[in-house]
Amino acid sequence: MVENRPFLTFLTHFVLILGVIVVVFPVYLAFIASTQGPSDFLSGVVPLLPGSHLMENYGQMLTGGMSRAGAPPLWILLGNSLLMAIIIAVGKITISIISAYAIVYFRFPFRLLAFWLIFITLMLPVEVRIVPTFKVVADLGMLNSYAGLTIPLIASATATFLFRQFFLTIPDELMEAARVDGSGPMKFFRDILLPLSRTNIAALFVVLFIYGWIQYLWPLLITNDSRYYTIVMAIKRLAAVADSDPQWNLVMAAMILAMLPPVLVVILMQRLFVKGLVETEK
Amino acid sequence: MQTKRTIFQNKLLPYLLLVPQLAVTTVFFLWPAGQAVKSSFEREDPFGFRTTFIWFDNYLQLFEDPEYLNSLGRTAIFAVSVTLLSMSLALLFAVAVNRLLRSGRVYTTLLLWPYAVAPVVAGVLWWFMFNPTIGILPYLLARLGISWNHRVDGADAMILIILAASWKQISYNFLFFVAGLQSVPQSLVEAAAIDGAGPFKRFWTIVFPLLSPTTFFLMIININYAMFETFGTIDGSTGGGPAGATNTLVYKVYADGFLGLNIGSSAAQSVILMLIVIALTAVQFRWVERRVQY
Amino acid sequence: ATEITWWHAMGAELGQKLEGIAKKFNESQTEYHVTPVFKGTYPETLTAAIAAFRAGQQPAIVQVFEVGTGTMMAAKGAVYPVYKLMTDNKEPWDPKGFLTPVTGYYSDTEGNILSMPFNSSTPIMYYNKDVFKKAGLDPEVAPKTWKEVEEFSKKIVSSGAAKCGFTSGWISWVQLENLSAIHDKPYGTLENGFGGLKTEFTFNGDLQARHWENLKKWADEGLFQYGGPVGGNDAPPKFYAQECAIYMNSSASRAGVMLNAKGFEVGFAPLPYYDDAIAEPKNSIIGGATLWVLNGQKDPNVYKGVAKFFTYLSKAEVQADWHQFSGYLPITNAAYELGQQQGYYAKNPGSDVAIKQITRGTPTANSKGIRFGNLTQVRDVIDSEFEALLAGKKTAKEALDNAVVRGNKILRDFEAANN
Amino acid sequence: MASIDVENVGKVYSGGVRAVTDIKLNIADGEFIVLVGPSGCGKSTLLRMVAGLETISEGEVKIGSKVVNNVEPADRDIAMVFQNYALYPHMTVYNNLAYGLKNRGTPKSEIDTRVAEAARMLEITQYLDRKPRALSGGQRQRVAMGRAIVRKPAAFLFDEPLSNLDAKLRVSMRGEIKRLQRRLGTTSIYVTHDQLEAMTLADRLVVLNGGRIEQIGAPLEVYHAPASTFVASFIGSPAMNLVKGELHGDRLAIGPSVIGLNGFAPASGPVTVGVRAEDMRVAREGQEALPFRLEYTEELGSQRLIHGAVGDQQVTVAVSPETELTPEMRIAVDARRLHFFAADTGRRLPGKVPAEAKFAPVEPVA
Amino acid sequence: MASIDVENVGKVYSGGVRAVTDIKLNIADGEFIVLVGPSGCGKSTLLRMVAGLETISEGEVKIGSKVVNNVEPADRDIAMVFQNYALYPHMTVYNNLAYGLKNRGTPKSEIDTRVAEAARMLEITQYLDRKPRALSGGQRQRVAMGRAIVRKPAAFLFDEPLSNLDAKLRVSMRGEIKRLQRRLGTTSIYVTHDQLEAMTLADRLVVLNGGRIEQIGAPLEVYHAPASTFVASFIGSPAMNLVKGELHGDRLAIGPSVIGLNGFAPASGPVTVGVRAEDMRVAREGQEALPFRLEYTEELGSQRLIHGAVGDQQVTVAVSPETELTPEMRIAVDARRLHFFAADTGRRLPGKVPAEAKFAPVEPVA
Ligand SMILES: Nc1ncnc2c1ncn2[C@@H]1O[C@H](COP(=O)(O)OP(=O)(O)OP(=O)(O)O)[C@@H](O)[C@H]1O
Ligand SMILES: Nc1ncnc2c1ncn2[C@@H]1O[C@H](COP(=O)(O)OP(=O)(O)OP(=O)(O)O)[C@@H](O)[C@H]1O
Ligand SMILES: O=P(O)(O)OC[C@H](O)CO
Ligand SMILES: [Mg+2]
Ligand SMILES: [Mg+2]
Repeated sequence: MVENRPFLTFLTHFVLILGVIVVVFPVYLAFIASTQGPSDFLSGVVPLLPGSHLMENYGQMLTGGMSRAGAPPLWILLGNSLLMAIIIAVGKITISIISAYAIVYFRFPFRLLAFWLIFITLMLPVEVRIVPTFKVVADLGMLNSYAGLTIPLIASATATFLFRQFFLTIPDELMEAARVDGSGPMKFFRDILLPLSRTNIAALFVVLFIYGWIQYLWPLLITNDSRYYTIVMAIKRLAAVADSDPQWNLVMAAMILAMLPPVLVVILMQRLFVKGLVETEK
Repeated sequence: MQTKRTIFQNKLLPYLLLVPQLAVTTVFFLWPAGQAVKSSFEREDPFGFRTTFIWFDNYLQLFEDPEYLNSLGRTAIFAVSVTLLSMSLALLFAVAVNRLLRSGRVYTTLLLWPYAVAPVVAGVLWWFMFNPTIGILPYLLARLGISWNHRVDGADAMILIILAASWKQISYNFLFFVAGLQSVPQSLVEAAAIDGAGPFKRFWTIVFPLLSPTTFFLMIININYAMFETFGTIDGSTGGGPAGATNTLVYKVYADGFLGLNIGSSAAQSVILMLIVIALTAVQFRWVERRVQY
Repeated sequence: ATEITWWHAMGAELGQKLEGIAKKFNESQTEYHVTPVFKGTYPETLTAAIAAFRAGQQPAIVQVFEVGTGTMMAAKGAVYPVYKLMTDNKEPWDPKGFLTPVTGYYSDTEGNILSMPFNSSTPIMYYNKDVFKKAGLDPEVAPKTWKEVEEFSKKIVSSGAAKCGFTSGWISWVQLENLSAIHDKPYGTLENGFGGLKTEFTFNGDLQARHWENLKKWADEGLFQYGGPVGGNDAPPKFYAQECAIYMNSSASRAGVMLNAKGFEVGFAPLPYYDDAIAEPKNSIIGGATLWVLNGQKDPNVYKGVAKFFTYLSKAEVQADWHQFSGYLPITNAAYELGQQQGYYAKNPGSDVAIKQITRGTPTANSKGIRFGNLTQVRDVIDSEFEALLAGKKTAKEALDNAVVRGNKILRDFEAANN
Repeated sequence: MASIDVENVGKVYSGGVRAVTDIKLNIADGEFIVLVGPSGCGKSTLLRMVAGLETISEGEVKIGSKVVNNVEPADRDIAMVFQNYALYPHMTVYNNLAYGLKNRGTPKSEIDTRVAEAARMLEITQYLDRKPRALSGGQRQRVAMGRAIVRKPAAFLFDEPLSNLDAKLRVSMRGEIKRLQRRLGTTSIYVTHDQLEAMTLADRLVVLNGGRIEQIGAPLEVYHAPASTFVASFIGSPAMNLVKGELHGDRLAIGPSVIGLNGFAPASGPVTVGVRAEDMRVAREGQEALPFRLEYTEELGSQRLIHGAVGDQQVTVAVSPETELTPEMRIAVDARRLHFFAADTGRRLPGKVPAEAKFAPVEPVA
Repeated sequence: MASIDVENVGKVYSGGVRAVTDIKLNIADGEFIVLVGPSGCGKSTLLRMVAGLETISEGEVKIGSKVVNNVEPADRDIAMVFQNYALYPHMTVYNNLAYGLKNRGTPKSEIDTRVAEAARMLEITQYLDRKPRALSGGQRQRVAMGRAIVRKPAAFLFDEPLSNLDAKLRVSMRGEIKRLQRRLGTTSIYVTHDQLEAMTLADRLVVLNGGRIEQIGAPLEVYHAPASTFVASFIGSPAMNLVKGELHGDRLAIGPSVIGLNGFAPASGPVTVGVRAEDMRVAREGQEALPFRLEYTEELGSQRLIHGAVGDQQVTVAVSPETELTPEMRIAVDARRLHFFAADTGRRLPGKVPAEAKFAPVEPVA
C-alpha cells in the first residue's frame, strides 16, 4: 500500500530492536558469565564483556561435569536429552498418526469416547498428576530407564490432534479415488496418507523434539541414577549449588549447552517448526 | 465430530490402530488420574504404611487453608499477568514485523528461538540476572533508586517469575500473532485505507477485532501455560517463596506431595487442577471445532 | 562387588570430600562398592528417599539431616536401626564412643542409636577480620552478645567497610532452634518432642519474639541481610564477596569459607546471645545429618556391606580427616583426641569453636535437642513466616504465633498419619 | 463396457437428510448420460451411489446385469473423474495412472503399455515424470481422465470434472471429453450444473431437481419441450422468460395486453407462459403484439439483449444488434414458439396443434 | 465527480516484475470505463495505482486535474469495490456503510441519512443490522456497492466485483451496477476478465494484454473492428476463428481452397484471417465456399455450433439448429465480415471498401 510515513517505519524498527534486545539479553548475559573465571563474580556485578575462560569452562562441563553438584560430564546428559527428545518425538508421531487415522477414516462404536480420552490428555500436563503417575511408573519398574523417561510422556495427544486436523484437510476425493483404484485401508495409509503427511511429520518432529528436550520435572523425579539424567533437569541442581557456592560460570556454561541444541533446531528448521506449531493448535 | 464423507468399512482395524495410543493414555493418564481421585479421599503417612479413608477432609482442609486460598489468588495474578504481558509484547512485535517485508524475517528469527528454552532454564536465567550479589538487574535498579529484594518482597518475587515466564512465552505468542495477522485479508486493510482510516485506526478498528480468534486461542493457551508449564520456571527461581508469594497451584501440588509428603492433600489439589484443565480444554475445544469448518 | 547406594546431600567441596571417602573405602576392600549419589539439599534428599521407598527403589543408605529424625523414627517399618544392623552383622559397635550430644539426639527411648552419626554440626559465627579492621574494630574480638553484634554492625556499615553487618544461613535452625536452646527456652512441649507425638510448639515466647523483632529492625536498618529460605543460599556469597562482615552458619560451612574467602582473613566465634536473658548461655544444639539404613534391599549382603562401611566411617582417622576438612564435629571421642594429638586445634585457631560451644555447660531439657515429625515442613512454615515478617506484613509476635498454629497443625497431621 | 440400471433408488443420509428420491434410469451400453441440476439437487449423491462410495438407502443399482448395492467400489469396475481431479499429489503422472493397475496386480509390462497408450491419447506423454503440482489445470484434468481410461472400466463416472477450469479451457476440454468417449464407447455418467455443458455433451440429459428427476430426454428435446417451468428456466441462456398469463379461449392475456394464439391454446384459465428471448421480435406496425417498456440493453456483439417489462413482468428479448430501439415498443411472439405450463404445478401443458393453423410470419433477422 | 487521467503510467513491482507499461488513458467525468484482459495482464495493478494502493513507478495519475501520485488512498476521494467485497466481517452492514463516513468525521445525523438512502437504493434496508456472514453472495455484493456509494466519491473503482457470484446472479447484478452508475453519474473504472461483462457494461472498453493497452473503444467498435488478433480472440463468444491464409490479389487462399473477396482484400501476402462463427453459413450448391470437415457438434438450443476443420485449421461455425449437416460440407463467408490481421504482428489491417462492391447475398437464418 502506498504509505509515506517514515516515522512509522522508524518506530517499527525501534520496537523490534528493543524486542530483540529484551529477548536476547538474558542469554547474552548467560554466555558472558559462562566465559568468566570462578572468582570473577566475587567482586560484584557480572561483567558485560566475554572473559577468557570459555574453552576451559565448557571443556570442564562437557568432559568432567560437576560432581560436587551431582552432575556427571554433560556430554552424557546431552546424549540422554537427545535420546529422550528423539524417542518422544518419534513415539508420539507414530502412535498419533495411526490413531488419528482411525479416528478420521473410520466410523466405529466408541469413536467419540476414544477421541475424548485422547483429547483430554492434550492439555493435562504431567505436573498436575505427578504424584500418582510417578507411582504407576515406579510400580511398573520403569524408574531409571529410558522407557520411564519417555513412554509416559507419549500419552499427550497434541500430535494426534494435529494429524486429525491435517487429515481433515485432505480432500475426501483422494481417498475415494484410491478406493476406486482398489486400495484397502492399509494400502491407502501407506501409499497415500503417509507420503502426504511428510511435511507435517517433519514439522511435528521439531515441535515434539523440543517438547521432549525441555522436560524438567519428569526426569527430575524418575531418575536417581546419574546415567539417566538429562541436561535440563541437571540445571536446577547446578544452580542450587551455585547459589551458595559461586560457580555461576560453570552453571551458565551448562545453561548455554542446554539451550543450544533445541535453539539450533528451531532456527535451522524455522519454516517447518512454524508450520508444526501453528497447525498443531489450529 | 467430523470424519470423511466416505469411510473404510473395517470393523476391527480402527481399534487396532488405536490400541497403542489408548494403552499409553490409560496406563499413564487415566489410571494415575483415578489414583489421584482415590488418594484425595485418604490420609497416608509419608512412607505409605498406613492409609485411612477420610471422605472429603482433604478438600475441606484445603478450602480452610489460607495458604491454599492464597495460592489460588497468586496463581490468578500470575496467570493473568503473564498472559497480558507476553501477549501484548508479542502482539506489538508481530504487528511491527508484519509491517516490514524482508527485514521482518530476520527479526522473526531472532524473536522466535526462546520457544526452545526450557521453562526451568528461563527461571534460572532470570534468577541469575536478579541475583542479589552478582545480578545485573538489582544493580541497575539500585542505581535508579529502586530497592529490589525478591528474597523478602513477595511482589518483587512475583515480578521476577512473571518476567521469566513471559519472556519464554513471547516467541510462541509472537508466532501465532504473525500467522493471525497474515490471515487478515489485505483487502480489508486496503478497504479501510480507502475508507479514510490511518494506520492506527486501521489496526484498532479492523485488524485487532479480526485477530480476536487468535487472541482468544492464545489467551487459553497462555493461561494454561502460566498455570501448569511454569513449574520449572518457579522451581528454578523462587521455589514458591518468599512466604508463599509465588507458590502457584501446580507448584504447591508438587511441594505438598513430593516435598511435604502430604499425599492426600496433594492428590486433592491435583483433582481440583484436573477439573480446571478439563474446563479449559473444553472451552478451547469448542473454539477449535468452531474454527475448523471446511 | 555388592553395590551399595548412598544418597547424600553434600554439595560442593563437602560432596567432593565425601566421594573421596567412599572411594577410599572401595579401594580398601573388594567385596563392596559404595556409590554416593548427590540428591540435592537435605529436604530434597529426604523426600526423594521417601518417594523412592514408596516406589520400592530406595537406596541402602540415606543421609538425613537432624530435622528428619522425628519422621524417620516414626517410620519403623522403613528403617533398619543401626545398632541392630551392626550387631546383626557382627561388626564392632560401641555407642559410648560417640559424643554425648550426638548419641542423645539420635537414640530412641530405650537409648538405642537408630542411625549412624556421620556429619554433625552446630552453628557458629564467622567474621571478616579485614572488614573489622577497616571499620576500626579489633579484628581479634568477635561480638559476644547480640547487642555487640548490633553495635559492630552499625560501625561496619556506617564506616563503609562493608554494605551489611551480618547475614545468616538456616534461619529456623540458627535463629530459632539454637536461639531457644542457648537461652534455655522450650521449643515445644513434652521435652521438645522427645516425650511423644502429642507435642506442641512453644517457640513463640517473648525471647524469640524479641529476637525476631530485632532481626526485622536490623534488616530495615541495613545491618542484617536475609540469605533466603531453607539453607539460605544467598548468605555465603554475601560473606565471600565481603558484602556482609559477619556470617552465622553451620560449623560445616568452614570448608566453603576456607575455599572461597579469598583475600581476607576469617575469624571464628560462638553464636551471640542476649546477656540480659541468660547469664551463662547453654550449649547449642546439633545439626548436620546421620546415615539411615533403609529396609527392603533384596540382597542381604548389602546390609553386611553397609555395616562394614559404617565401621570404616567411624574409624578415628576417617572421622578426624572428615571433621578437619569440613568443620563438622568430630563424632567420636577418639577422633577428637586424634585431632588434639595431631595439634590440629592449636594450628587452626577457631576450629574447635563448635565443639566447645556444643559441649558447654550441662544440657537442659531445652537444650538437649528437638524431635518433631514433619519438621521439614514446619521449617518451611517458619521460613515463610520469617519472610512475612521481613516484608513488614506481620509483627514478630504475629509471625511466630502463626508459625506455631501452622506448625501444630502439621504435627497433628503427622500424629494422625502415624496412628 | 456395460449398461447401468438405477432402479427406484433413494438416499437418506445418516443425519436424516433425504438427498435423492425414487430415481429410475436405464443407461444403455455406451451411452453418455448427463445429470444436470442446481447445486444440492442430489447429482453427486446419485453418482456416488453408482460408484459405491455411498451406501444405497433404497432401490437397486445394476452394472451389467449384476446388482452392485453391496459391492466395494474397487470391485465395480468403474472409474471416476473428480471435480478437483483428486490426483495423488506425491506421485508422478505415471504413477497416478499406474496406481489403479498396480493395485489390481496388472503385470508391469502391461501397465507400461496401457499408461503409454492413454498418455498418447491425451497428449500428456511428456509430463509422465512430473508431479501434478507442476501441471496446469487443463493438464491435470487430462491426467485425471487418463487415470480413468487406463483402467478400461465398464463405466466412467464424472463429477463436474470441468468446473475448476477457466471458461476457455472448459470449452475445449468439453470437446475432448466428448471425442474421447465417442472413441472408447464407454458408458458414462457425467454430472454438471452447467446447462451448456449438459446440452453439448449428453446423449441423454437427466434434469434433477430436489432429488427427483424432472425430465429425461435428448438435449434438444429438453430444450424445445421442457417438461416443467423448472427445466424451462434451467436449460437455455438467457433463461426462458416465464410470465403469468391467462388463457381465454384462443386468446392469451398478459397483464393488460391480449394476443391471439392461432389455435395453439392448450387449455384455458391461468397459465405460466414461457418464451425464449430469441423467439420474440420487435413488432411491425399493425402486427398483434405486446407493449414493451425498454429498461436497459446489453450488447453481446452478435446479439443485443433488451431488458424491459411487459405489464409489470420482466422480459428479456434477443434482437440483432442493428434493431432500432425506442423506449416504448411492441414485441411480437409466434404462438408456435410459446410454452405453456400449469400455473400451479409448473408442469408443461400438452401442446395442441390447431386443425387449420394460420402462422403469423416471423420477422427475419434484420 | 471528476475526470481521471492516466498519463504514461508504468509499474514495476519491487521484485522487478513489470506489470504495466506506458498506459495512457483519459477518462471523462461520468464515464464508465471497463478494463478487460486475461488473468495477469495488469488490470488490477492499474486500478490499484489509481486507488493509491500501489505506488506508481512511472508516469502520473490525475484525479480531477490534481496529480495524486503521492496522495494517500484516503485522500483521493475514490471508493473501491473489491472482488471479495472486503466487507468488515465484524461490523454490521450499517457500520460497514458508515465506517468511511465516520472516519471522515461526518456528523452522525448525516451518516444516518446517507446510509438509509444507499440502503434503500440497493434494497438492503432490512439487513442493516446483520453481519456480512449472514448475507447471501448477492446481498454482500450490494453492501460492497453501498459502501462505495454512501461516500459520494469522485470515482468508483471496481475490481472484478462479480466474479464470486454464480452465473445467474452475475447477470442480474451486472444490470444493477449499470443502472446505478447511470443514475449517480459517477466516473467509474471497472476491471473484469469476462468479455461479456465488459461488452455489456462499458461506455468504453480498454483491452489490456501483457501490461499494455491493445485497444480502447466503444464495445461494439471493439467487437466489430478488433485491433489485433488478441482482441479478436478475446472479445466475443465463441471466440473468433483465426486461420492462416494468403492473399493473392483479390483472392484468399486458405489451405488448398481459394475464395474471392469482392474487392475487400486489404493487402496481399500471408495474413491471419478472422471470422466469427455466426458470420459463416453452410454454402448453397454452386456458391463459392470453403470445404469443411465436420468433427462434432454442440447443441446450444437456439444455435448449433459445428466444429470441424478447413484444411488443417480448426473452425467453429454457428448455424441454426435446423441446418442439415453432412460430414463433408462447404462453408460460405461474406467477404465484408472478414477481418484481416498482419500475419506477423497480429495487428488489424485497415479495411478497404471496394469502389464497386458486389455483395454476395448472405443466407437468412433458416
Ligand atoms: N454426507 C452427507 N450428509 C448429509 N447430507 C448430505 C451429505 N452429502 C450431501 N448431502 C445433502 O444431500 C443433498 C444433495 O447433495 P449432493 O452433493 O448430491 O448435491 P449436488 O447436486 O451434487 O450439488 P453440487 O452441484 O453443489 O455438487 C444436499 O442437500 C446436501 O446437503
Ligand atoms: N505484489 C506483487 N509483486 C510482484 N508481482 C506482482 C504483484 N502483484 C501482481 N504482480 C504481477 O503483476 C502482473 C499483473 O498482475 P495483476 O494482479 O495486475 O493482474 P490482473 O490482470 O489483475 O489478473 P487477474 O485477472 O488474475 O486478477 C502479474 O504478472 C502478477 O504476477
Ligand atoms: O549444614 P549442615 O550440614 O551443618 O546442616 C545444617 C542443619 O542441620 C540444618 O538443619
Ligand atoms: Mg456435487
Ligand atoms: Mg486482478
